[in-house]
Amino acid sequence: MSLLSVDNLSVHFHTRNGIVRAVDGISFNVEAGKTFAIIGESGSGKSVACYSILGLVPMPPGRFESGQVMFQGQDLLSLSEKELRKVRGKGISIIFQDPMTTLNPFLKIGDQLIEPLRQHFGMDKKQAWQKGIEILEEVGIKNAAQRMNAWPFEFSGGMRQRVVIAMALVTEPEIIIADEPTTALDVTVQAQILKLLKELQERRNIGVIFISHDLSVVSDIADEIAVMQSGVFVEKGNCDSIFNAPQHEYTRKLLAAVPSEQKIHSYDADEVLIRVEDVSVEFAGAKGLETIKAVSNVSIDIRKEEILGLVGESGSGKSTLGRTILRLLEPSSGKVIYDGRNISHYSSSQMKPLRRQVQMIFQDPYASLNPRMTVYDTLAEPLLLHRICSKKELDETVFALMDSVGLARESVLRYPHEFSGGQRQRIAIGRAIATKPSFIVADEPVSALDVTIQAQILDLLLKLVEEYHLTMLFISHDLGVVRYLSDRIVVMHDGKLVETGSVEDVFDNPSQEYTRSLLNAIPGKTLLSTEQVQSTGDF
Amino acid sequence: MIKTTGFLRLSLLLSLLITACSGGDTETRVVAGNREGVLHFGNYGEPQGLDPHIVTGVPEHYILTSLFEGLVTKNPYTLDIEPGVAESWEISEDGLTYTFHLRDDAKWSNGDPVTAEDFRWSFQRATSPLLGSEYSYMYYPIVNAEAYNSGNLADFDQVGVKVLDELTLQLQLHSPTPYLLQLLDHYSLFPVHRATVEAFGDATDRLSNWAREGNIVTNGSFVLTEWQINSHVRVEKNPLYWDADKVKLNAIVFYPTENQITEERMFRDGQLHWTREIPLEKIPAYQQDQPEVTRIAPYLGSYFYMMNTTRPPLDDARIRRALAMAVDRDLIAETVTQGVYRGSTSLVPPGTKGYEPPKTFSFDPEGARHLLAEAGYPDGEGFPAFDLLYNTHEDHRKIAVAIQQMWMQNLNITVNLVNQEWKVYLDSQNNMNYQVARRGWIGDYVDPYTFLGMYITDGGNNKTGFSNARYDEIILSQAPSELDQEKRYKLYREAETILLEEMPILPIFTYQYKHLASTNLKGMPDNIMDYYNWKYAYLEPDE
Amino acid sequence: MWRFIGFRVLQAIPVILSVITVTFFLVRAAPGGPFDTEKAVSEQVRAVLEARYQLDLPLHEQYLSYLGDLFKGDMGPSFYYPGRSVNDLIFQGLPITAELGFYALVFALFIGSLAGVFAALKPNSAQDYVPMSIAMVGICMPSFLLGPLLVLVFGIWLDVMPISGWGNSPGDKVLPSITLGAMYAAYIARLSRSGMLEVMNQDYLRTARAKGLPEHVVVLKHALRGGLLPVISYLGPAFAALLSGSFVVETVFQIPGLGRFYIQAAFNRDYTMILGTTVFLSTLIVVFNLLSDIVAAWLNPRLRYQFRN
Amino acid sequence: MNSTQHSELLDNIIRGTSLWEDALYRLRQNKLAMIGMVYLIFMVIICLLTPWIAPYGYEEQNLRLGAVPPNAEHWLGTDTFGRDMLTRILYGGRLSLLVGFIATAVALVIGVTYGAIAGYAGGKTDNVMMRLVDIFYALPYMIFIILLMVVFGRNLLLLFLAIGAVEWLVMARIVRGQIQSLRQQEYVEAAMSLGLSPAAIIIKHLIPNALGPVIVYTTLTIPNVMLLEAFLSFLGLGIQPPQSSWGVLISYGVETMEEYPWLLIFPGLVLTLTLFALNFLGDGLRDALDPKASKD
Repeated sequence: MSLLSVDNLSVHFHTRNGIVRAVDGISFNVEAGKTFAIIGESGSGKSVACYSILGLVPMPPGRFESGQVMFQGQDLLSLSEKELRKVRGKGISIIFQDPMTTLNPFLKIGDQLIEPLRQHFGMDKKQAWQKGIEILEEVGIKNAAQRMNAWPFEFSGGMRQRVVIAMALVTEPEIIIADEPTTALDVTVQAQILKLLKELQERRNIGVIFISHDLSVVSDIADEIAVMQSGVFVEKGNCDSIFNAPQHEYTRKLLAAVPSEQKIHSYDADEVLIRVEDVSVEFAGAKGLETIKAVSNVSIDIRKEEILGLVGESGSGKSTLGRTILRLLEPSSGKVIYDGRNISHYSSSQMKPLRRQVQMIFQDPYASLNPRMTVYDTLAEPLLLHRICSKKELDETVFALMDSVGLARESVLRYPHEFSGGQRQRIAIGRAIATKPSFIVADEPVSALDVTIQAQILDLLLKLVEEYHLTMLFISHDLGVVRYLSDRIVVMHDGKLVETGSVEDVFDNPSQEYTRSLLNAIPGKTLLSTEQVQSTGDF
Repeated sequence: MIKTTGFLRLSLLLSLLITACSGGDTETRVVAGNREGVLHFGNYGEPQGLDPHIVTGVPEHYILTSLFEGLVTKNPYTLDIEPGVAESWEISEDGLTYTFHLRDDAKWSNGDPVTAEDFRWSFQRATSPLLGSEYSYMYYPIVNAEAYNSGNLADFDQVGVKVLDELTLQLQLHSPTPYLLQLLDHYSLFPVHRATVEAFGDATDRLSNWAREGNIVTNGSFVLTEWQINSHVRVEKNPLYWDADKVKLNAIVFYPTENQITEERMFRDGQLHWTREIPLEKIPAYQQDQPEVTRIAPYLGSYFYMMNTTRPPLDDARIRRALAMAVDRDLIAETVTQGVYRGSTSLVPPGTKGYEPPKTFSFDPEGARHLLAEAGYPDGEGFPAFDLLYNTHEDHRKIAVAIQQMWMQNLNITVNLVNQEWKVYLDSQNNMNYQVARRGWIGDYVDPYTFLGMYITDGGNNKTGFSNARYDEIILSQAPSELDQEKRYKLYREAETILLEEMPILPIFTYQYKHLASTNLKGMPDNIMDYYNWKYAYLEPDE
Repeated sequence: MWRFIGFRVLQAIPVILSVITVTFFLVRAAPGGPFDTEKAVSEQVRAVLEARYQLDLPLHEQYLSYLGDLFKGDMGPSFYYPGRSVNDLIFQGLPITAELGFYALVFALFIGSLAGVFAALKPNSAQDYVPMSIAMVGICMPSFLLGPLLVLVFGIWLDVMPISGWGNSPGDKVLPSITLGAMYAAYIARLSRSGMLEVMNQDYLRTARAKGLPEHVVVLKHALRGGLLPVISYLGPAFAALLSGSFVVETVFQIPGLGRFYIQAAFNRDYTMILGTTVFLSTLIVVFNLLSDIVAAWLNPRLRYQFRN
Repeated sequence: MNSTQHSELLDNIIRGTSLWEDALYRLRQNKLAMIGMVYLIFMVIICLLTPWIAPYGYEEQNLRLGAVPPNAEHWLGTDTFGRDMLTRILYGGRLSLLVGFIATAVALVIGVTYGAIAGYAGGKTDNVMMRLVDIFYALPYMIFIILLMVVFGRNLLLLFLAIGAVEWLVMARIVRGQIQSLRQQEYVEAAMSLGLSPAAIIIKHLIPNALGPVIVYTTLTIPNVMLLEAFLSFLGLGIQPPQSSWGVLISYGVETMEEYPWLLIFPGLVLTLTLFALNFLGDGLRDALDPKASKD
């Protein structure tokens, strides 16, 4: 018998804009020791489906329209809040996405870890503490007894996620819901966490519901997969059938969007546009107590009309370097030479004429657009500022820009919040190319986007690079994306340059240990090799 | 769940807190005071200090009269002079020489005898130019006192203060001063204990600590025992006082009650026997419900507006008179001030030791309009708006608002009210930077001169620009040398008539003081000086 | 840690010095001097008085001599109370005002955070609106109205509370503390409400609920600390404001505190006293801001950790 | 922003709902806020019309009548001068609202400008500017007011300045905090990378997004300003009798609250209601303007 069986579950939200069918009649079973994965893009309802069965979705505005969720012989939907509390954290635990925010910053790790034990088993503190140490050791935290007394901020992201996992396991639940548990982590850490999860699951014979948007990750871990779109399972099956014989249009689209190993752009250039010479960047720490060296002694050349991929995990200093090249930050030492001019210490007025030629695209399309400006205003701002066109031509120029980034002209007077993430990124790209720049820094421009959208935006960027003869510094933590797009690759780690070379050299022949570990950690190896053939890219 | 229990607990807690702290059943301060003979006295403000030669205020006055005693003192019922440190005295025929015989049992609170030399030394100190006593003018009737005080005379021996023997003191005056004995009861002429003063610094050191709790040595019916600044001053019966048998109170506690409303509530709550004031609005209720505690009686003080006679349009006496005649004083007194001020048409309050001021005008809107027309403003047309200045105080505001409206109604004149914080207001007055300003004057002693002396040409307290040769002549030379009271008053009447014809000031009210006084408190009768002799005061215990 | 404190103290010096300078010249520029009285004072007497208090010196000399004395810890003699030094007066009033301020703050903290937390638990319900509306009135109810009102109700009508004094009769500290604290209680209520609302949306509360913890544990153990953090940072400035803003309450309740000295000094043009209280209070403001930063840092484990290292 | 120059091409374009319009919509959904707004508008209209609708003149005395409780002739009673309270409250409202709104506006303009500059500049500039605020904070306000009054004489303009002069300090601190956190936003960085001048960034990108808390604080400031005005009038700056304002009426009312409670209750009530209206409207606006709210 299944550990958990969900039958025809529907959760609707009653909002002032009408009813949102967040979850609409889904059914699935979770078996002991197996992983059931739900894959879908943001807003598909995958998280609501899982949280609602534990009563963690606010009702109202949410409401169960139908369904039955059988667990340990009782229907979870019919339980009172008090009875549900006995299931939460004991029978079914949850691992949340972002380990940086799921732990209470004001409580010690140990206190948080033993809470479920004390709550559900009424253990005394000493006993629970001992158990907490054991479980911490099990998830691979060294010096567990000491670390119990540490604060969350003293842990790295990966370590925190281990703590969160430990917290979920400490009561020996039958089911764990893992909601994008690795999305916020670096690739190398992601690989470790996935491995850990798999081990624990096998050791304890736990049923796992694994929620993710990432096909590659899911392909590594899932036994059964459901593809969810707009609250409905469009396709359900085992790994093999989903990846090799997708039935539904949407599934195929998802698969197609995974960047292939094929290199798309290729440009051989030798004229140097930007030279970074021995640049270091330091920040003053909190309250002027210490200085943090974000970039140390980095030298790179960026050649005209090439796409240079800058790869590194979080904290590697790649964004700081990008901003320093654009002179949004001032280097503490070293030189930034743009087109023969040393701009390292240009004042903002000296920089102004140059700003027209160098632009930036940001990671988060939600944060990079002023919420109170229409598309028109956002796009017109650089045009007017740098006198790209006369006022008479302004409308036409704005429309032309919208055309080239693939935005409908009708939406010119709309505001950012009325657009999806992908559309917003198009607006941001439109703003960046408005001045017809020669150099763009793209800082993780697709990492906040859903996979299908990601592919579209990457294609748009490629198209623009060719059309405008752009030089681009493409910053990303995603090796797949970088390989797909770049001519050359620079790898950074801990503020230092680790490796540079052509895409082929770096991927096929990494010279540094760190680069190799990065490459090994890329998820979905199987997926890439099997599905290579199909990526004809019809979108 | 949480909500209800939480709020329930909270309110329980609060009510517990309240009942725990409840002072409902405990004995009030007044009841305890009645039993123990301790008077709780609302004293208006915190005393600046207790050095009688330095301080200037009213709150200090009431404390100092309990701590010190001058040559003579007054009977609170009749205001007649009674013996103080001097048990008897003689006045020469010409009224220029006063000889005082000090009692031999008068003692300082440390046991030292009070001698004639103590007085001489004290008078020298008070008039010393180095001390800068603001009340030194009280000594000016004495021969050469003014010269010594202003530094023109270095030798105090030439001042008319002579020690004839240890217990005999003689004062020489330069002109007969009928109110001299009254002056001697003013705290600026009280003796101070030389050894104590000199123990804490130079005799003329204003910053000396000698007059502080623990240091001060006094000769009055009470001694200082506690002085907590802004909280209270406590004085207790002085066993060494020569007339200690007559002193009935065991202690007096003076409270600085600047806030009238608080003061009244303290009275109601049984914390005070006596208040300095009654808020105007409370008067009708008190008069109706508790007339026995409501003490309203005439006071030797005038409430008037002064006018800047140097600035048009108020440089025209007709206009000043018109303004005066357009004010219905009685109506305001009766309504706005709840009857605690009395309408007045003179500077000197009536009944000042038999002096009856002249009456030169009355409320007469018709006549006022006539005068205004004569001055060139028929129906107030074209009359420039002017400012009426008063210092920030509720009562002044109320009166000004009423008068403003009367001038509007009766004369069609627009007046802007301007209130200023006390020191700013004084500054405006001193610089004659005003048009019409509220002013009050309390007599230092019962004699018309204390009022009329203000308006001599360029007098320090004149501040109106008023100048009249005849007036100066009467006040400065004729009246002071006139021994006969009838004739002197006649002269004063002539002077005041000039003043009221010229009208640099616009009389409005005679003050009445207003106190709330516990019915247990006896021996503090109404009198025109609002004078209390602490020897007479006593508390009747409750049954 | 010590470096941080030292840095902040160094920063405070120019601030306080500027306050002294501006105040010094400001008070002397205000019309009406310390020795103006209703009765005319002779030139002679005035000259003696001015010489005694060094007012006859050129302004810059007065200023330098004041600074010199201040540096030695002497705030000079009071112009209004002969024979009393400003130091004496301040240290006589301070303990009382500090005590009053402390009670007021405790009251404000207790009532305010209680109301704020309750309101935040059920936003946009009666449980939110009622305490928040009371808080709103509290903010705008001036103490010159609240004080007499409380006295009237509890002191006169119900006769359960003493109506004036400080430490003379049991319970006479209750009404003044409430009067003074009311406004701050209201601010704290609003602060803690928004702080709690912010925290209630945090992911870690979802984690706590997912562990199966009952709601009161979620609120008390997990939400309260972060939610009340803004209140903690507010306490320092609030206490400084309580000390300098207590004069109305002190007047209404006849309390011999520092606030009453301050206001009287301004009315009396007691130059040294105005300066003394201003310097003293601005120093207090600086000190309490610093203290509340330290406390907030101490409550925030991350900052505490940084300081320790 | 440049909507005036849109050519006819734009005529048949779907106009988006701006955050402002969106906010307005959400505001309309908020019943309490709407009640508050309606009340305020009603108050403003009434006060504007006062000279025509007031039953008596505001200075019209009837000393013999004195203070009487509400009756048919005087709906809200009369004060001790026999002046009609309804009339005085209406006239008082004109001044109170005027002072409240204008002085707050002064504080708003100075505070927002100052706070925005300090918050944007950061570092040393910020430090110096905020220390300056500290200095202002510590100055003896009463002396300062007295001085202002004497140097510049008495007029309403000065009153606005005097009130604005204190209130802007807090406003500046709030705005600075807001701007400091907004500064980290990517769209500000984007604007910098476009080469926009700091002034343009502050005006176009930062201030409009910092308005939420500013609005809330503003609604709290207005009643404070009204009461501060009463205090200043008491000191002699501001409104002189027979004119009046709510704050002044209340401070008179306090003194006679036992004898003539209606002199306190009615002005107090009207001020409290205005306060609630402002607060509901302010909270409503804050919620409505919260960009987080518009994502749903």
